[in-house]
Amino acid sequence: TDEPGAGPAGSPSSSAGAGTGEQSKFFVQADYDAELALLGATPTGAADRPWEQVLNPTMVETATFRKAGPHKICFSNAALNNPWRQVGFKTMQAEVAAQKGRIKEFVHVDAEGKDQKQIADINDLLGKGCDALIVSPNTTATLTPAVEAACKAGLPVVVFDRGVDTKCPVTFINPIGGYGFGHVGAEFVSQKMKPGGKLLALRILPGVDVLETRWSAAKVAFDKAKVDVVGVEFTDGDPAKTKKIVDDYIQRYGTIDGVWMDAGAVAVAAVEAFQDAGKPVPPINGEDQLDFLKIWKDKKLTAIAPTYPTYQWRTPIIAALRILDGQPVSNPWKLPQPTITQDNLDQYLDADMPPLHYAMCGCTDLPGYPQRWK
Amino acid sequence: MPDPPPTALLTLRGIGKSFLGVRVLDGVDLDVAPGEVHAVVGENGAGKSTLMKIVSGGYAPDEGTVEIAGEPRVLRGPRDAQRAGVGIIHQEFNLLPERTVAENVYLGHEPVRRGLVDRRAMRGRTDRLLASIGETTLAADAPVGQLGVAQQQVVEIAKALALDARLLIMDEPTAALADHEVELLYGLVRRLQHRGIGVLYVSHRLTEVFDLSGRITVLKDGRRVTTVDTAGTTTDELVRHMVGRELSSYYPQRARPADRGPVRLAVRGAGNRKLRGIDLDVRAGEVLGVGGLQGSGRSALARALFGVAPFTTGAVTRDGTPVRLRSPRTAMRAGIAYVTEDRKGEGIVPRQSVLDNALLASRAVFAARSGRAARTARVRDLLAAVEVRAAGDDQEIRFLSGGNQQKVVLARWLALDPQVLLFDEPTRGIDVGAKSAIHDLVRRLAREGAAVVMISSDLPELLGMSDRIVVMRDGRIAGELPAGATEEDVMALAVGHATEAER
Amino acid sequence: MQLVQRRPGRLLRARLRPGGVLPIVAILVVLLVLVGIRQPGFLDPPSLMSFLGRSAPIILLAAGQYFVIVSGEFDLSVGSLVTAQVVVAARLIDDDPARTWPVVLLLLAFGALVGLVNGLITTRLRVPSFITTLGMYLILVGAVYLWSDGAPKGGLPEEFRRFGRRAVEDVPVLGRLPYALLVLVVLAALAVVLMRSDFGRTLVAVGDNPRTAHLSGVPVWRTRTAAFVLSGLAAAVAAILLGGYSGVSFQAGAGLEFGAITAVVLGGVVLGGGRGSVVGAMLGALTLELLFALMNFYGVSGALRSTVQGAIILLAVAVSATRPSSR
Amino acid sequence: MRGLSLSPARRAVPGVFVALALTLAVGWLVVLADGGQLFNQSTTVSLLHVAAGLGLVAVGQTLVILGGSLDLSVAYVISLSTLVAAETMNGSDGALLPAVGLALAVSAAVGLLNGLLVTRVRINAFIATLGVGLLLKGYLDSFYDGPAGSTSPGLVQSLGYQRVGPVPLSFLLLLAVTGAAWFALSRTRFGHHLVAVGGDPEVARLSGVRNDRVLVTAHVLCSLCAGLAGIYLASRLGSGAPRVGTEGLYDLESIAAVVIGGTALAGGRGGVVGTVGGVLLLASIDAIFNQLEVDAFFKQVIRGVIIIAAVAVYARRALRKAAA
Ligand SMILES: Nc1ncnc2c1ncn2[C@@H]1O[C@H](COP(=O)(O)OP(=O)(O)OP(=O)(O)O)[C@@H](O)[C@H]1O
Ligand SMILES: Nc1ncnc2c1ncn2[C@@H]1O[C@H](COP(=O)(O)OP(=O)(O)OP(=O)(O)O)[C@@H](O)[C@H]1O
Ligand SMILES: O[C@@H]1[C@H](O)[C@H](O)CO[C@H]1O
Ligand SMILES: [Mg+2]
Ligand SMILES: [Mg+2]
Repeated sequence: TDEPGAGPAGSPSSSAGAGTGEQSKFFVQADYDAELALLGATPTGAADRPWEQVLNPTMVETATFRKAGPHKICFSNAALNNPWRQVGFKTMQAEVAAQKGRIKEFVHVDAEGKDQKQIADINDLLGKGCDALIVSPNTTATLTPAVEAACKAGLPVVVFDRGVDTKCPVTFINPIGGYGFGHVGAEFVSQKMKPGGKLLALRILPGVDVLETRWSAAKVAFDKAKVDVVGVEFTDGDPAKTKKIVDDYIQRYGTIDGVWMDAGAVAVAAVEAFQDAGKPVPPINGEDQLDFLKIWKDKKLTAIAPTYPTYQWRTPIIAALRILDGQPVSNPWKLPQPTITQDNLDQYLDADMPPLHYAMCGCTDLPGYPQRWK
Repeated sequence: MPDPPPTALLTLRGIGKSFLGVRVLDGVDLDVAPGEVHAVVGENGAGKSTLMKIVSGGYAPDEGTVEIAGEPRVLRGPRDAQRAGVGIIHQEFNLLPERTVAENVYLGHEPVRRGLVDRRAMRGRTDRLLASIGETTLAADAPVGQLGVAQQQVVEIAKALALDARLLIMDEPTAALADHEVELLYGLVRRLQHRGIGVLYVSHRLTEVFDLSGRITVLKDGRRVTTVDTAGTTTDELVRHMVGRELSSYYPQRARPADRGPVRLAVRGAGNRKLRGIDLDVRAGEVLGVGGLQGSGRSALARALFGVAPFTTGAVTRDGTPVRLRSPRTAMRAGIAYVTEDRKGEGIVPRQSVLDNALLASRAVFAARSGRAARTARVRDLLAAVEVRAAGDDQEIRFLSGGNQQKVVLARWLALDPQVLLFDEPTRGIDVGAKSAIHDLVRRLAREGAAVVMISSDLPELLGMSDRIVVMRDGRIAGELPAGATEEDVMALAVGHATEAER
Repeated sequence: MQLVQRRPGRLLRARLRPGGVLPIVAILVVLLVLVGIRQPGFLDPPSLMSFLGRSAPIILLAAGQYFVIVSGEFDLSVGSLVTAQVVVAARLIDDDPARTWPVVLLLLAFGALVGLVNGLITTRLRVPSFITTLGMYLILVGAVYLWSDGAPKGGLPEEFRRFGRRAVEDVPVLGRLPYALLVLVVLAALAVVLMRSDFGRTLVAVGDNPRTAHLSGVPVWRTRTAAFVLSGLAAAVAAILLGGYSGVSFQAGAGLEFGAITAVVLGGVVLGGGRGSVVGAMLGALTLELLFALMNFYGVSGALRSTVQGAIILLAVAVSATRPSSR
Repeated sequence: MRGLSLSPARRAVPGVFVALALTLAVGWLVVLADGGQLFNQSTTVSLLHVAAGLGLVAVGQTLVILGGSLDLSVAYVISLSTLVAAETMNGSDGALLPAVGLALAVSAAVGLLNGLLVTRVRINAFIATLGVGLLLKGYLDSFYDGPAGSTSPGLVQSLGYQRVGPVPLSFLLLLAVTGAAWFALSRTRFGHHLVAVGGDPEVARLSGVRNDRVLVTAHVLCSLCAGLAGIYLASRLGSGAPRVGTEGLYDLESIAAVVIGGTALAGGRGGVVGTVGGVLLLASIDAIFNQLEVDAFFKQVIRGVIIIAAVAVYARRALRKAAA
């Protein structure tokens, strides 16, 4: 039968350590509903410039911030510690280069993933005569006071990627978000895998809000589809650890029928674990990193790649300049969040770019492409 | 054994102790009366230090009882012993080089005022303590690391006295002292005695034992052989108890002029930061004694000849060939060996086996010279020849007594067939039996053609062993004496007129 | 030499005293039994071989770390060195199979060079190795990110990856023999031989009492530097195997230094030097890897793993740390 | 000879302050040439805030290192302390004192565990505190998805953001803690005994020092300092943060600061004043590089070089002193 738990393979042991566990503290039903609704929404603006598009815009006035250029724009960055952020930051720098005439100085401070350093950085930037401040917060809750202090200083503040718990910034820019990401992958995998099959969920690490929301949406999807989630493991983004975990799960359960993950960094490692064990690669999701897209195509996987596009790093520069022009901007500024599927896979593959490049960079029209990203 | 005096300060009954299954002490009884100096003697490894550490709380006995002033005590640590009025001068230094004299002296019982360490009081009391033992040049706030060995010994003594102990244990307190300092110590011990303090005195120097003690307990293989009144015994009898056989009290025969071969090692006008104008010839077949006061530069000379702290000026030739002794390795390649004075710090590799310790130098420098098996066999023979006492050659050397460790170190160097041997206080802390074995060995090496340089603070030994003696003072060679010189001759050169004037 | 007293067999004594391998073997056996109960298939030769193969890098790192630790030092830079090596390899090979062997040689040279620098700074400039290698760790991580602009480039071709990923298949009895395991067996044997050699003995002596060693003619700084070079080489081999096993990433070596040190200590080697065996160190690493697999098999929740790991390490070290009473 | 003149044990101003002065002078010039200002108010405030956080941990770390031990669990203790404090306060000023007390008590308990493992169970400090760190990591990972609790507004306004001129209150707190630690080291029996245990445990033991007690106390104090750093961070972040300690690399950086400050890693020599110098040096390098917008990875390389170089200079001086 296909009933989980009926056959010897689905013995009590498999359900013992399994299941999706408690829902994350980060899960907010209203946000979840809103994001899922956005997945179907149509953005305003030119489709070939998704970084300028907005989903469900709600415009705010910015006339008070109007100022003559050229401007000094300051950026407090949470970190540059992974390829996603590297690609994004290069994209942002290229955008600054593209707006050369309007930006006289671009100051970038890297908090190296430390909350307390970013708080100090923001404080420091406030003394530097910036015309606008862009913040990509390291942690939502803990950076809130610092961002509030920046708002109070009177200059326009633009927050993107991860958010803050305050409405004071002029706008908050990000794509649809983690619920959307997690949901898309989970829906796909649970539909494609064999009914009653066993799913392994791979997470990078606990406690990062953008990642927690991804898992919490996936959990909802799996619970609804009654998927037998046999393990939820943290990989630290380490491919070796990932391979060992997947290998041991294949051993323990004979086979694994679906793999979901909250970020694409270890997707290739997970695929390889199946290859090396001589097992077929089950339905799986990754992200828009080129190494995954390539193995997907080469090995004809059943796969999907939800994205958290790096083109969102262009938008804060554009937004800041619009604000300094006194033009209205949308707050929040929700960017579209495309999904790479079997159908559009070829359009994103690019053999000339490095394996850890992100396909969704929206950077092909920017100065210095492709050299800057290589 | 005579009945314990009714007022015994310390009474030990049936003390037993084993380390890793090896019985080190077995049913030892001992007592000390107030005002008594009670000497404990025995061969290396007889268990003297272990017994002393049991009384001072350093080790817990496996069996037996300790009574202090008639009260049974379970000493859970050195602190308990201090509380009970027991102070100890350890055989090995127990000082912190980074800390000052005062901080060392009062470590563990710093004077406090209103809960805070009273540094002024600490310095003042240290000064008074030092003065009371005749030491006036030593500053209470000097870091101990800057002091010479003798001064450190003085600090160690002051540290024990600072406890105001009723019972003071001295485990080879004179091993590092020169004669005039030993005199000071004598005075001190007598004063303590008058104040009714009991003293347990451990020494290999039997003269001291006879000079100071009222009774003597002899230990052998962890058992008490006897306790005798000092007045009623003789050196010979004591030695017989210790070794279980008669020992000749003579030094081995000196080299005849005809036995002396060519100059093995010649030094001309050499010096470094600690030494100046050193001229020296050492011939095959002779034992060249080096005398001098503490800090006169004797060890510095040995260290220069062995390339540890090389000469920076002058010239050295080995068998007529000029050599630059830049490091121990170069010295060893030139056929030189060096037995250091600081056995614990520089002589042994404590947690390695006896065999590994003995093989260390051959492995390090002459690895390719002979087959492994042959080399090991050779070293085993040498260990047997120097009569190392151990549970096996795989025993960690730190569990051996000091004297036996020294023998292992000797075997290490003998394995290299050195032509020049530098001995720095080779019999310090070594029992009579082993001492005469080492003397014989040194002489035999010379007879077999080695040139031997022997530094010793033990004047009878220096005079008895040397074919010639150079005496050092202030980093120079103050003069040379032929065989047959007297202690007075050595001291006259060692002290010199300049030093006289300084005092 | 005179025997004071006969005691139990010399071999048993050597194994039992601190630094001996008996405790770690006992722990390993317990874990194997636990795995056997839960996942009997794991002990089938082919799967056991795969497990050993994938554990080879950390075992080699532990062996490398052992040389440094037993000589009285630390090497905190090995994790970052592994990362740097993997990233460098990917960029230099850039998916071109023909460059595999030259790059392998280059990695070995690079590993040796980093070890040499660590060793020279520690021994000649007298910087405590904890600090030297901590600084080197920062330098390597920073430099490799800097060099690759924060994202590894290039790629590792199959030729390179096969060392860490592939196996000789269809071997009688064993089923398969991962290349990594072959490398491990050869290098482990070399390590054992090395530790029995004069070099090995003097290395331990240096860790135990460097002054005595120096005065006995041991070239202390050269010996210690050699230990760092061995550690660097071990890291290079580990990087080649790890890069092969799982491909290029910045995470390749993250945290491996602590893993290796923990393994070495688990194996009964004393931090501070002078005691312990290389076999113990390697068994310590194997034990740690087995512990992780065990947690996978028993489904210990991802978040709780560190707790379990921490508790087991403390327990194991506490058990094997029981020394003869010093008083 | 006997009358030879001996220098008294000077506890000189550690060389790290020379390095600090040099760094600041050069940094000031370079930043000036770059068109910036190193010592403007906001930069100075930021610098002192960074120093305050690291400094509190490093002072505690100094104590255990002086005693010949080490604490690799501080990063987790910091995180734990922010959470205990913020969750107990839960946004109300009323719970401020109990929350601070509870955070410190929990930290002290971890220190006690570290101390007992090191002394009683005789596990090497490196492994013992690494193991305890893993225990705490497991707890934090399983029970916290992210920031939790809310720091009392009073604490945020005072310890978190209050300052006297350009000097944050938190830096004054660091100075006070440093002063207290300095006093404890030089004027209490505990301090004398701690340095002795670090210098040579056997000598200390045979001199009647209760080594175990001294070391356990040092570990408790170290954890208390880490706990205090956690409370400070909670006051900066407005909530508890389960990963703030590890992200801040407080374990390795605190050890680096201690050693740069001239304390011997092996124990027995050094002090807290040098440590504060080390902390200020690291924070100044950060501030200067921030001003110059130096790439974070390049900065890391430089930091590595400086840590090694600083210690190499000490080693050189120690060698010369030993030779003199
Ligand atoms: N173990 C050692 N380590 C470093 N230096 C030493 C050592 N032993 C001796 N020296 C150096 O040699 C110097 C010269 O004094 P030296 O020890 O030679 O006097 P000495 O006459 O040999 O006295 P002693 O009888 O104490 O050996 C000492 O000041 C010391 O610096
Ligand atoms: N901590 C220890 N562990 C194991 N064995 C020990 C230990 N301390 C001493 N021994 C052994 O106990 C025996 C007695 O040693 P002890 O130091 O008491 O001798 P001793 O009479 O003081 O000798 P010496 O005259 O050489 O100082 C020796 O065989 C020694 O090897
Ligand atoms: O913030 C970013 C993004 O959310 C990305 O998806 C993963 O890396 C994180 O650093
Ligand atoms: Mg003794
Ligand atoms: Mg000497």
